Amino acid sequence: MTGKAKAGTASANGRNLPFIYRRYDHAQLREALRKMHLIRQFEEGAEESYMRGLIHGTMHLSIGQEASAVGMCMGLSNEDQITSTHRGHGHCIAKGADVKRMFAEFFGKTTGYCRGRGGSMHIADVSTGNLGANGIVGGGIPIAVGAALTAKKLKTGNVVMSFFGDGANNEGAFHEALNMAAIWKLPVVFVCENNGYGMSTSVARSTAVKDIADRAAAYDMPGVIVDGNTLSEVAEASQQAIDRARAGEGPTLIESKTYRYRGHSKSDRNRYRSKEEIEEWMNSRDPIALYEAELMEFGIIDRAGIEAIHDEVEREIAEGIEFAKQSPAPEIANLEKYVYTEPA
Amino acid sequence: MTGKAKAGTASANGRNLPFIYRRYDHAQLREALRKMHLIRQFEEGAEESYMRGLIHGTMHLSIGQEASAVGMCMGLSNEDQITSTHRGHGHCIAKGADVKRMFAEFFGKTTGYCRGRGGSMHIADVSTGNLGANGIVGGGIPIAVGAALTAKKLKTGNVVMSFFGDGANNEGAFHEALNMAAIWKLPVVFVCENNGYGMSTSVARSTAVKDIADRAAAYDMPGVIVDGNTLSEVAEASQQAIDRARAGEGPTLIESKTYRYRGHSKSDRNRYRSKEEIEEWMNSRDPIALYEAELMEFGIIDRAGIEAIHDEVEREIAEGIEFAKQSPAPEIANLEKYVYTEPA
Amino acid sequence: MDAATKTLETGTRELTYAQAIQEAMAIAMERDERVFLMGEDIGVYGGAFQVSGDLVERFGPERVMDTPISELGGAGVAVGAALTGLRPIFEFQFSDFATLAMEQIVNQAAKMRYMLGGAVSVPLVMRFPAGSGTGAAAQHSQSLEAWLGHVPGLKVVQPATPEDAKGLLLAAIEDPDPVMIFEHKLLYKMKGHVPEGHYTTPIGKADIRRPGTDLTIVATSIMVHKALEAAEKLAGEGIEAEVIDLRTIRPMDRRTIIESVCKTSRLLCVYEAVKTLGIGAEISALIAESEAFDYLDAPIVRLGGAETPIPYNPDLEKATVPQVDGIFAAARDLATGVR
Amino acid sequence: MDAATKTLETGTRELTYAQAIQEAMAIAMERDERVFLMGEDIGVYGGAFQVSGDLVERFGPERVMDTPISELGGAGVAVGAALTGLRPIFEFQFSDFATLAMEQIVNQAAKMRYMLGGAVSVPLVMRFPAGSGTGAAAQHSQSLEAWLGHVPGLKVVQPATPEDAKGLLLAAIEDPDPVMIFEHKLLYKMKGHVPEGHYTTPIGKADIRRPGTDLTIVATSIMVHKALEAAEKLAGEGIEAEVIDLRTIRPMDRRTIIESVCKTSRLLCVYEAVKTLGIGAEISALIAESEAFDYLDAPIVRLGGAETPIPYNPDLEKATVPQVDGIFAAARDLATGVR
Ligand SMILES: Cc1ncc(C[n+]2csc(CCOP(=O)(O)OP(=O)(O)O)c2C)c(N)n1
Ligand SMILES: Cc1ncc(C[n+]2csc(CCOP(=O)(O)OP(=O)(O)O)c2C)c(N)n1
Ligand SMILES: [Mg+2]
Ligand SMILES: [Mg+2]
Repeated sequence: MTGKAKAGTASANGRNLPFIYRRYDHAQLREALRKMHLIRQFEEGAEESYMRGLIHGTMHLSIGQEASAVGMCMGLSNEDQITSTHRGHGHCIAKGADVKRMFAEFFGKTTGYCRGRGGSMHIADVSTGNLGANGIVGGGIPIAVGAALTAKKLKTGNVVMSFFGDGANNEGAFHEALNMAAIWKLPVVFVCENNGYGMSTSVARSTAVKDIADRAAAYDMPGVIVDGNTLSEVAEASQQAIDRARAGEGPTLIESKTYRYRGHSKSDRNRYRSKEEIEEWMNSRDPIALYEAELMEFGIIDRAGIEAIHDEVEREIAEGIEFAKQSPAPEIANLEKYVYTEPA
Repeated sequence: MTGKAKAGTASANGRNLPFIYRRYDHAQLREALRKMHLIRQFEEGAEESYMRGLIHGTMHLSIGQEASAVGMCMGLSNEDQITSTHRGHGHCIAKGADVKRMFAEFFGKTTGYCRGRGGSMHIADVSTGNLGANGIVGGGIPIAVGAALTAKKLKTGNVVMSFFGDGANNEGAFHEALNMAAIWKLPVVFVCENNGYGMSTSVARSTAVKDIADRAAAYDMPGVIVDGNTLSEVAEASQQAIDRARAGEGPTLIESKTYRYRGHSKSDRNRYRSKEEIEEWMNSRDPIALYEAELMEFGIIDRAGIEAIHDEVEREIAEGIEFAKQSPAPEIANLEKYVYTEPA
Repeated sequence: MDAATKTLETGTRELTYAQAIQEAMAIAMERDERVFLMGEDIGVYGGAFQVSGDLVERFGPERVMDTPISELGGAGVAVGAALTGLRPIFEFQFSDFATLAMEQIVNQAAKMRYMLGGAVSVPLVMRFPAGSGTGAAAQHSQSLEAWLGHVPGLKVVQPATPEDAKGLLLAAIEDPDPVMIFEHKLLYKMKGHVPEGHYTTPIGKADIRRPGTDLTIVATSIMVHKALEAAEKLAGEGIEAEVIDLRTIRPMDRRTIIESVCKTSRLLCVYEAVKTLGIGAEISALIAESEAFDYLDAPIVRLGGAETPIPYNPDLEKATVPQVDGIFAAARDLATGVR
Repeated sequence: MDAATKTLETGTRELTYAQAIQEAMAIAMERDERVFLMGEDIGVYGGAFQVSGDLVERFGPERVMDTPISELGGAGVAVGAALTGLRPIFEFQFSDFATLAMEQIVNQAAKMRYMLGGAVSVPLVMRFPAGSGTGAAAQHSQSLEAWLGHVPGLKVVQPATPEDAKGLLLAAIEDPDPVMIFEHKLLYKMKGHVPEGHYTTPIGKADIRRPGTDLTIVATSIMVHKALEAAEKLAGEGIEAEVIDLRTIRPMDRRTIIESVCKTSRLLCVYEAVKTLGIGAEISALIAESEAFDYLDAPIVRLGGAETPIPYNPDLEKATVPQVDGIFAAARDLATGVR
């Protein structure tokens, strides 16, 4: 397993390059960067829209966790599926969703992915294999195992990836689902995005083990720790787990150590962690900055190229918000539509 | 930890004697044998009463598992508490309950421990620290953790022991409860009585790990395996865990490997295991036979002494059944009594 | 239960309720590869109530899947499988254990389609052996159908006869949405006519089991048989009760009940679950707010379970839920104006 | 909500509903060492709705215990603690997550005393932030009180005002049996008079919030305020509605409702939960089977939530549950005989 090998140790001359530089061509590597920017700017755009009262309810931003979302999904096809969490915008974009329809959903419009019924917490794009965010911590884990059961039974060759947080690892659903995936050797990858806190409760206060990956042993599956802010490490561990799953060798638990910059949700007073801690992560471990530095070091992109991506993303976000604004709201008369499957 | 050390290797000259011979005097050792007989004959008596239509419903017999129940409870006082399972007669007797009132309960009488409201599946004797059997697999595990929280908060010095089966170890409640006990360092001992099957489903088919004790690592607590049919091994592991808990060092998970002779419950066709397997356990690993042989080898009891115990127990059982038969049934008018606490 | 059984013997071939369910599952598995069974001890053990019986021998352990004792996770696996193209039939060993899986049933299965704005369906069937009468006490005897009846996105049925047990199950399997089936444990051994081969009983349609003019008795599950027995006794006193088998709790067949009450002017609801907030509350309320209100000649009477957990002692246990004599007496008083 | 708020301003000191709950918890913890709080993020975070606020600073983390995200286990720990001598107050972060803990609530807490023939008590309080209106969509907006109202062994309350939130909570903490408290999230910031110091509001007693003669409106939780607002508008049209705040769902105060309906002859039930099998079904049924039946001049009308999960879009969300205008219209039609 990739363990704690550092991407920085790689040399530019080929052999010892970090995983992604061996696996993907430059266009793909730039596309990964674009997606990371897209996630960040999407969330910044959503945050701003929320502040301006265009989005209501609450939302959970994953700013700071972009490498984890993008890296984990790099080895997945559109047919492969994911289940996601309340903090699911990044997964949704990484898996290929269109930010237009995501914004439209947040604005509660009929053009949204959930026709305005779901909002941030239920964002989903089934067409790119995202079975949905989930408002219930741990709720998606057994569902992913069920999707993997389908893959195995129907021999589709698909892999399912289940994202969840460190807090979710203390839910019974985690335990039951991992056990079943293991005994039935299902093609599923469990990704615990450990950002240090379940809402306000640190892993140290909530979880009996130091590394959540250590719990993999209780299900006789590999447990892997990656630096979730280093794209290549994430992508490499993910690819190994995906390959293993696709080969019929069963599930893997990956713990992706990362950090969220924003509060848990819109009601967070941030009393449970220090400013210094947050700044340390933002200043020296930002996943986008780390990846950009690497890309430049390896001569894959230059400053201007990065700026071009940034600007292109900015336009995409602005267009997405505009699309959402212009889209129609659902009609009250349709309130009870979609509760049941309408006869064709 | 006691691991797989065999009691048979002990020599009679003192030092290397198995744990219980160092810890307990002869009267106590004979009392342990009496309790094992009491459990077995109680269950045989209950089984016969069931066959004769005196007891209705269903019941789960623990015949074959007597050393586990008795050995685990040897180090507990009346103030220490246990939570038990659907297969809980042995625990109840080991903890000190009166078989008279147990039979009365099975016969649905007001003199029963639950006044005829609970039956076999809810047998409890709060006065000896048994908080109750439980009809929900895994249901008692978090309750035991709660009782341990009381012990810690009120500084009672008590220890709580939670019995459950191998099947229960795949319930979410197991996971959540063990994690909380660990992070709060509560005085609780988790005892998984692994009799090879959860109803018809073998551990191999239901559980991703071979030894359930291995799951202790996921909660950063010691995991201990004992031969559940060897009284001394059971008592030794239990005592260590109790001492640890009482010293404030937190929980332990003990896996007690044992076997049930009877079917799961009264509806079992026994299709999931072989006659040979059952006979092998009955003939060469019977916990009562093993303990009797040891007691005789060490000169603590002779054949006549054993027979005296057997006969005494037989009388106690007969009296218990008679008591139950003679006891009054609840009045229908009292149907809704005990739903709420009546004003004093 | 003789009277009740007799009214069902309209055909030739008799099966038990359990056999009828098993036959439905076998037919569905033969017709549709995507259908499979999940549950605890449904394989070689045949299920706690021998409902799956020997199906594992016919269809193999991949389609008759024993799960670990993990109700929440197991239900979630079933939801995920249904969401992605399979048609799971999930058996709870006792309906009481659904308390462990309410999250997946209510937050996920029931709401997934709605939350995703119609992008998915969850064609899931769950079976819940329910009810008291087996001496299994408070944690193995509950009737919790009202909980699920309160949840939009679910359909909830309670077949009372072997014929409906098969027909409603086949309808449930073919339904695109999650259908919850509450089966009364005491019915499993009950025999009745069951048509051969494939057929479905419509979800959402009540059945008038016995026409009558003097009062309407709406009953569910095993209470249908007790009500029919009481109705026979009532006939002996010249009182003709119309007995309606509700069959589906959600969506409820308002029309059939309303029309019956408009005709008889009196309504008795009989159900085993705890009286307060049980299904009878809904039936009563729907009549009280309907046009049938103006036809009512007497208060609407509910006979439900006592306000207590189910006790172990068999006499107490029986006293907890409506019995034939109690139904008879309540119906007679209602029909003859005694209050 | 102005009109409603005004009717509550009978005293001097005003607190929000959330502050009132916090004060009750503080008083109880000061009076009784055995009382402590358990829940997710109730410590330094102060609770998802800031109900525990800074209590952890006053009482320390041992008495304001953050739990892992483990609802089933956490509830079970609370049950075990209550069973053995402590008095836990367990907070679910959202009532929706009770779906994960129904096993411990329903099979254990509610039944333990009964199953053990009276040998134990379970003095447990659970708090459930409930209801819609926050834009949190289907899995964070449910009103599930009817489920627990259906369970003997539990007591279930729904305070509508800051004063009752405090009084009912103190009563719950002192009650020897498990008491479930459903708090509407939109009420947390509502202000009202709250008496100082220790007092209790009796569990099982409804409150007539506004006397009237033309119809009875029985409402629960936030709907009490909407009903009061509607009643003011009705008064403008010469219709005097009597508004009853049910306050306790189990055990229900039949007497107060029956007497009111005997006086007004018309009944409207208003509740936010899904209409079918919600609390209004029980209120309707209890009147329809009571002596008040003979006094009824019109069908019993229920206004409950739509038969749908709670949608995200704010306009849809509002349309899902009863609002003042709808209550006004339904009450006017009922009082004036329009059907
Ligand atoms: C079953 C359940 N319990 C509690 C919550 C409330 N809640 C939402 S997110 C959250 C913290 C989750 O922490 P983690 O799994 O680490 O994910 P993160 O928010 O850090 O991404 C909590 C407690 C919930 N949504 N579902
Ligand atoms: C939550 C729950 N699920 C299922 C059952 C049905 N059931 C009762 S005992 C049992 C097997 C339990 O196996 P194990 O924990 O190994 O205990 P054993 O019976 O072997 O002593 C099952 C499935 C139950 N009572 N509770
Ligand atoms: Mg986290
Ligand atoms: Mg076992």
